[in-house]
Amino acid sequence: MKLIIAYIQPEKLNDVKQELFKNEIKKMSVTNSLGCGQQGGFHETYRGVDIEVNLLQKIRLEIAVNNDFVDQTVKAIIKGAKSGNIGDGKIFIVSLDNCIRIRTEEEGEEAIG
Amino acid sequence: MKLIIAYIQPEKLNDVKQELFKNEIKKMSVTNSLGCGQQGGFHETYRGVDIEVNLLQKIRLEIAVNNDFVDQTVKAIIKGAKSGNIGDGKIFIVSLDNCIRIRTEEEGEEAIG
Amino acid sequence: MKLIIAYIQPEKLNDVKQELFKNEIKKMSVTNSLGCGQQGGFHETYRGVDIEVNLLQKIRLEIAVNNDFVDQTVKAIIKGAKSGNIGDGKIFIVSLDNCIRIRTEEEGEEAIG
Amino acid sequence: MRRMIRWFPAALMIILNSSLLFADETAAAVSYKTPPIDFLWMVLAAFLVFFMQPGFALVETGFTRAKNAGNIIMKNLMDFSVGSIAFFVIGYGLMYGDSISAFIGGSNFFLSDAAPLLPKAVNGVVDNSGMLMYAQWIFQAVFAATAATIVSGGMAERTKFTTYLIFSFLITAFIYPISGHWIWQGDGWLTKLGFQDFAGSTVVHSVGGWAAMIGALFLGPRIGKYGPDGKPRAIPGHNIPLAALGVFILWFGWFGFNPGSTLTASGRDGFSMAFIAVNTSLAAAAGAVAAMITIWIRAGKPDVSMSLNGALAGLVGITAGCAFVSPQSSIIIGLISGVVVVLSVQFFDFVLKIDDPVGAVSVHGVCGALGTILVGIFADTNYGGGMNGLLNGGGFKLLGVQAIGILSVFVWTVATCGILFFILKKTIGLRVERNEELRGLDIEEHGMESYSGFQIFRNQ
Amino acid sequence: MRRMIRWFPAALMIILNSSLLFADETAAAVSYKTPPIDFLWMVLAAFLVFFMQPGFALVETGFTRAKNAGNIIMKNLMDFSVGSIAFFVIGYGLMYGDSISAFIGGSNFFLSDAAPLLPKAVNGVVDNSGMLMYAQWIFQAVFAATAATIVSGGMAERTKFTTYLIFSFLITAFIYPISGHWIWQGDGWLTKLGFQDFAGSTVVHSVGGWAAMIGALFLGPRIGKYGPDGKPRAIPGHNIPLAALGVFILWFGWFGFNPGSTLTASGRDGFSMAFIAVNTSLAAAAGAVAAMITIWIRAGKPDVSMSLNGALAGLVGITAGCAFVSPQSSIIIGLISGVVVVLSVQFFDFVLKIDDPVGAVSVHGVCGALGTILVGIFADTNYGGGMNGLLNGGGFKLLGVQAIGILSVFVWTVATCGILFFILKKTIGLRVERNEELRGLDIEEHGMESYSGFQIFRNQ
Amino acid sequence: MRRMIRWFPAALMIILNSSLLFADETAAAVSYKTPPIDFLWMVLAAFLVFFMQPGFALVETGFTRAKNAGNIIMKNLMDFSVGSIAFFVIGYGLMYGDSISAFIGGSNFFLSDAAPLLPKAVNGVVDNSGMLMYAQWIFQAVFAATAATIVSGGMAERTKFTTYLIFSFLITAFIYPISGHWIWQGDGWLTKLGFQDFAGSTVVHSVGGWAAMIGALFLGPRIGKYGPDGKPRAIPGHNIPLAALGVFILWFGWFGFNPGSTLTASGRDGFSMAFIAVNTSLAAAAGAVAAMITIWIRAGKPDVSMSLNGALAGLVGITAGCAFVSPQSSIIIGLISGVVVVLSVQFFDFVLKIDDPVGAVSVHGVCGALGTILVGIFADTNYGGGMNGLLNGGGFKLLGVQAIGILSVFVWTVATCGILFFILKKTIGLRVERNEELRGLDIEEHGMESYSGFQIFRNQ
Ligand SMILES: Nc1ncnc2c1ncn2[C@@H]1O[C@H](COP(=O)(O)OP(=O)(O)O)[C@@H](O)[C@H]1O
Ligand SMILES: Nc1ncnc2c1ncn2[C@@H]1O[C@H](COP(=O)(O)OP(=O)(O)O)[C@@H](O)[C@H]1O
Ligand SMILES: Nc1ncnc2c1ncn2[C@@H]1O[C@H](COP(=O)(O)OP(=O)(O)O)[C@@H](O)[C@H]1O
Repeated sequence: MKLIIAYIQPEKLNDVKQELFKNEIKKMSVTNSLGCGQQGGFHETYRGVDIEVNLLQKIRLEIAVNNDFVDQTVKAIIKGAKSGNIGDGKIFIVSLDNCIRIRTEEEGEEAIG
Repeated sequence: MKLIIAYIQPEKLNDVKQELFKNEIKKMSVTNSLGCGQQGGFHETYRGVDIEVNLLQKIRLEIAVNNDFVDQTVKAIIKGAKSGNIGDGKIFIVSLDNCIRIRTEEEGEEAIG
Repeated sequence: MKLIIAYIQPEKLNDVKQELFKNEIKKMSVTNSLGCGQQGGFHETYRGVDIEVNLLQKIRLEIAVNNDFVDQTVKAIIKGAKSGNIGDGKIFIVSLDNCIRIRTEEEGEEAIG
Repeated sequence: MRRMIRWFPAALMIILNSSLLFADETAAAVSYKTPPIDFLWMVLAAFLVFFMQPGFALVETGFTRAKNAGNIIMKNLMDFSVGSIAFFVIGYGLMYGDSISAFIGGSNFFLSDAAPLLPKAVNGVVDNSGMLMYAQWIFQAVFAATAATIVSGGMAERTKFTTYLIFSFLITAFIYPISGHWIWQGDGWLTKLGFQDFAGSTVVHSVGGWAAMIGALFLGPRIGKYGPDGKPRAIPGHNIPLAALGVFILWFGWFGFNPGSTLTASGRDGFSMAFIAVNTSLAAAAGAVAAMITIWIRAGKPDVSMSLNGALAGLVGITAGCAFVSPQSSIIIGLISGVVVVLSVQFFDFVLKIDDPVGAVSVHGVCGALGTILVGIFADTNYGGGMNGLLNGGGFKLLGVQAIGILSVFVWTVATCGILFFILKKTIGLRVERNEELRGLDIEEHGMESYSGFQIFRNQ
Repeated sequence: MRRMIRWFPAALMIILNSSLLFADETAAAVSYKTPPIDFLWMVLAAFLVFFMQPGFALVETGFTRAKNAGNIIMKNLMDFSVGSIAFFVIGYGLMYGDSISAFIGGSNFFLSDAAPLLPKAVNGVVDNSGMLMYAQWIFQAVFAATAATIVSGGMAERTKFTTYLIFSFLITAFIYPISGHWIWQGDGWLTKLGFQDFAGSTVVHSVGGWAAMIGALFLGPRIGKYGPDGKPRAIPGHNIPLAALGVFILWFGWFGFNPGSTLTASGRDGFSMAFIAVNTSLAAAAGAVAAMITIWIRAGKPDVSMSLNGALAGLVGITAGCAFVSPQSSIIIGLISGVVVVLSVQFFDFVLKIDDPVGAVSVHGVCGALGTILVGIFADTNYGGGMNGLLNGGGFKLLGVQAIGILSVFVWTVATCGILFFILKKTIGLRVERNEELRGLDIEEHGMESYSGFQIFRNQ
Repeated sequence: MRRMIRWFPAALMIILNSSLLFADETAAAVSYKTPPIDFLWMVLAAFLVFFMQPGFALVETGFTRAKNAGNIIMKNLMDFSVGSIAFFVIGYGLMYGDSISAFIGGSNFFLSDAAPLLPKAVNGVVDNSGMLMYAQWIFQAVFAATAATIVSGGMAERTKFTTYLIFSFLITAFIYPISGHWIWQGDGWLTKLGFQDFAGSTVVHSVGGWAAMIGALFLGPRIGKYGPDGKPRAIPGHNIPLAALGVFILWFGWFGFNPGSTLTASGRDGFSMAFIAVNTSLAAAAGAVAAMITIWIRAGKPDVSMSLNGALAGLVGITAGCAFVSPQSSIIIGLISGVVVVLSVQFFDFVLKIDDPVGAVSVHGVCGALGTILVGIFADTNYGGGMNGLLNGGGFKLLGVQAIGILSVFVWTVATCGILFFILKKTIGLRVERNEELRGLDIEEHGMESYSGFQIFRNQ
């Protein structure tokens, strides 16, 4: 089992969700995050003074999947999130030791979906 | 060492915390999260129009524990969070390579508690 | 590749960022978090009634780095975040299986930086 | 004189030769029983008092949790809406209709005594009382709504919406008007006794405050308010800036509430609007300062929400006597109210364990009674009122009458609200389910979020 | 009598012997064509109507998303700022200048007819009309700004800022004043027909509402408002407490809007400010209750934002007839408006699929027309207006005239705004880029965030 | 005639035959030295100016960070509360008491000259000046509070709470009243020179603004405001909608500030309230537009907070001359103020490096002085004031006098505040600890959070 962590542009969340749904991946958790990456940051001004905003709003997705789902999950995220511009985001993959569904106390691959 | 990530219902946080405390697990980090899971989402209406809310507010717990604490941590979470209804949440377990306490620069099992 | 998760005091974020930048670590993701740790919590009062605030505001950093960067990242975080007081925070290190840059679909060590 | 002036579409008149329109007065030298300036003052004061509605709404919203914000807003909107219709249909008649045994009014329902037409002049004077009654109604209606809206604060974050609607209707239609009749209708039994409550510390605020107290008592505390050890825990309000805006709006609106209660802008009684305004503002200022100092001493920090409550306490405290006391006395009354409100909030919280999220009982109930009794001490006939208080050589007489009035209203409100809440509890229920309370009334009762998109911790 | 009084620095006068200053009036027994109390009432009412500006700003801000909050604020600030200068330069002259063919005004630009000096008394009467015109202007200017600001709500969250500025200028300079001329200038063709719109259900609200409708139509719905299946999706507002405050402020300001439209505080017309205030408030209350019940039935929950819209609908609905109907009728008009606004919002959402984020079209356009037509049914000459409606034995005559007026204003607004938005769309463009809309207008158009530091979900 | 009217409990009078109560005036044909309408206008204007308090509170709250919101609210509440008591006890006497050497007042502390009783009529005229003084006091007190509250904005986010309390007391008790005496008391030396400041651009706003400047200078910039390279960094405000509401409330309140400064509603001076209102509103509108364009040019985007400042700048700028200039000139004054405020904010930010979080120094100090000097250019005796400015053929005379006044007030404020802040800094300290500033004043000074439950990034 893997835990897929993806940082994407906020406005892409709906597209990514749709791609994931098409691939029958319907479970995920979403958090707000501020990202600092190659995108560097852009310049806002407030009252005529520059703000070097180098913490940009990003959406952080966490999706736990069984191993045979990893590829299609990654592809779906890329499909939904990619615009070709700097700031599109990153995907990180971590191994999961276990997964437990609280309601039923099922464990492992059963519990993920 | 393991990192236990748990998604629970917001209103269960206090119960979960109490169960954890009973088990002498007193350290954790809490984040807000939106969850998309089997619970599917419920219908709100706003100005007479349905909202299919499929991102539900969840609490995300992150608890780093030594290996011999994993079981009781998981059990405590389940005890506090379980209502038997869809949406009760999930627990994910990831292996931790290391843990460092910033204040003392202690590392490893020492640093966790 | 490692994923470094650090909890620090909110007011230390700028210092930590500066230390990381000095070490050429320029990518990271930042989330708000509430922490429950040794710091215990402090007492506020609201309308004359005590609040035992045991969930303190913390900043959660997530930094994915290649293995040879782990040490200097950890040191930079410590340098920026350490005040010697309880509540300075923790650093957790998790192994990363993979990392993908959405924009270019690069994978692995290439994609991290 | 034309009995009825043809109405032109609004802004049109600008163009018409206005001398025609005013021909009535100027040319014919007709005068009116109530001069135009009294109409103007009465409606303007009513508008100011109306504006206290959002003041209450914001204070209550700001001092409670984000998950219930929409619900408390809705309660404030509806207690005014339902309440003002109820007051039109029933309440006003019970309060100001012809007195039945000095206890209750019995005429003028649906404003049946008002008249939009002017009668012929008699001896050069036109009796415009029929038209004045509309001004009186709007002025009284916003007072009635003030009493009603106080209750939502004390019962916040756990009361069923439908139950609250029913209660709002009943307090504005019956409970408030009847005790109001005793004090503010010329034939009421407390009026006759000489009870003095100029702008309603007792008539309005205490009634609202005691009703809130009974409501909070029947409801029980919010989940999490008291620990397993029985100690109170703070449940912090979610938006202090909004609450503060609410307090400032209330202070502003109070300039309609107190000075407006002269009901006239002409003659000596009209001129007194000026010193009443001074008294009102000084008492509020003193209340804020005193509450800040009191809580600073007791809790170690100058708590913002308590200081805001202190300003309100000063305002409530001076309401009864604002026309009867000197500015110096007003400052003292404000200071006393500011100290008392803090002690009272803590007394309800720690000792009585009645969970009143916004301090409505202490601010309106306790300080309302306090202000009324202090009239018996500080009243000074140089300012008004016709009876001196203890400190100005009036002895204990006025003090006694004030005590009787306070007590009667307390008993009346506690009894009627007690019965009412008892019945409501046994029938449709007072309180939402535990789960609804935990998830928040916004989602459960109204199917919405008040701060969509914002990340909010919603535990507890 | 001095023709010109020397001005002393403000607070100074306090110290001077004021009898000197008032010598003019008291001593010489001079009277003024328009009495001081009319000036006072007119400017105070204007201030109240001005205060509706933040009311609109808050409603529109609260009912839309956090990422566009600064932009909508800015639009509201600027439509008033640009608009009131435009109205000073052009608009007022077109509306109230000497009529050219009963269709348009043609004089008094830059308030050229106003005069800050008083002429000599003639027969003991000083004609102060030159000074009165300033009062009239400020009163009319805030009305014009009301019409303009309504539009920003319907076009929220996707309109280009510069385009909106141009539109604001044009509606306040030309579109609103011309149809206003027909109805509120004594020589306008609808005035002559006998069309009755006391405080502007049609003149102000419908114009704003229909303009918003055309704007929303030309813009198209916000991204995500309609699913691929064509079904509407809710895009919840981000700050319901602020929106509610906005509604209460509007309600408060409406006491300037309607009662203030008497334009006089003296004589019978002045006294009617009282019952107009009663009518206004009762209709708002009834509108809120009716909307709450309607949406409760239709959606299963008492929706807060709809109930707030209901109060506004009641206010808009009573605006035309507030001086011509009884309080009982006002309640009925409010109830009807409250039901209709809900049905209308849903009709635009589900059937016409015109995306109106705050319900501006239904509240102002539809309920404005509705209120105007209801005058033809409920008008009662006992209250004012000179013509009875259907229910008071006036037959269909007034109803017919009202229908003509409503239709003319509809056609005028739709036609002029249609052409205007068409040209704007083809030239500088109406709508921001898709990406700008997704990221939010605050960052894209103004380079800022409205809630810096707050964590907000910004998807959609 | 009864010298003292017996006071009836408030709403009671409704029931009594009101002809009895008005018998005084109507029957006996008694007249009053100051007519009732002047009382009414003066207290209403005072209420409006009071309402500027939450306006300031919201602007300052909105333009600063969430972690300090409760603190800034508290400062605003307390500067009014402490200040109005100080002004009652000391300030008013120093400002309007009998003049000692044209420099300072020396009587009427505790309003000892006011009287709630009416004397016997002399020649049919009752001298009601004793009662009028209450109206004058409340009107002047809210002006004093305005000056005081301006300071909290410039010193926001880093000032110790107790230090601020002491300062508030001292500015309202001494600093403001003394320079105010020079200009607004009939015997003050600047009055005698012919200095013209109708509603207080200099008396009120500049005093507040310069005090804020000195405060900000002594405090030093907030942590993080200037980078290691010395370049300013933006510290965005956390709640733009609230700040915007504040600006609208201020604009609304300014209708009491400027038109209310006629101090009379009767006679020619009373009628001028109308054109003063026009001037006030047009200048604000022009200020907003000009600031928007200026910042648009300089920073590439129409910044919302600057445009809001622009409206305030226009209001401050027109305050001195609102009764002396034409509407056209008002627009020009507004435009100039709007441009200047932007340049000034940037000058303080980039060049002087005085960290003024809300722009208080530029809006109130700079534009206050600017507006005062512009009177010397645009003043037109057709409108009022008795002296023409440069453009109306008055030559440089008035301009010179205005310059002297501005300079004197600048020197006075800078000197007294300089000494004061120096002493405060050396004794109890001006500024909170670094750590307190980082964690926020809400938690550190008041032990609370302003937005409990909301997730907020609190770094910096
Ligand atoms: N090494 C990293 N560690 C943690 N988060 C990262 C890392 N690299 C990127 N991110 C996250 O991904 C987001 C997008 O990264 P960015 O470098 O801007 O995109 P791109 O790779 O397309 O240029 C960042 O804002 C940040 O939130
Ligand atoms: N595979 C997953 N990946 C990430 N988060 C998940 C996953 N499955 C569940 N979650 C999280 O757990 C929450 C509860 O899951 P849900 O499926 O609704 O509960 P249950 O398993 O009791 O039906 C979800 O809202 C989501 O936040
Ligand atoms: N075992 C843990 N699991 C998850 N988070 C932890 C753990 N220990 C500490 N933290 C996080 O780190 C923060 C600081 O920890 P704390 O124990 O207060 O610091 P210190 O170790 O310096 O005493 C906590 O508030 C919490 O967010």
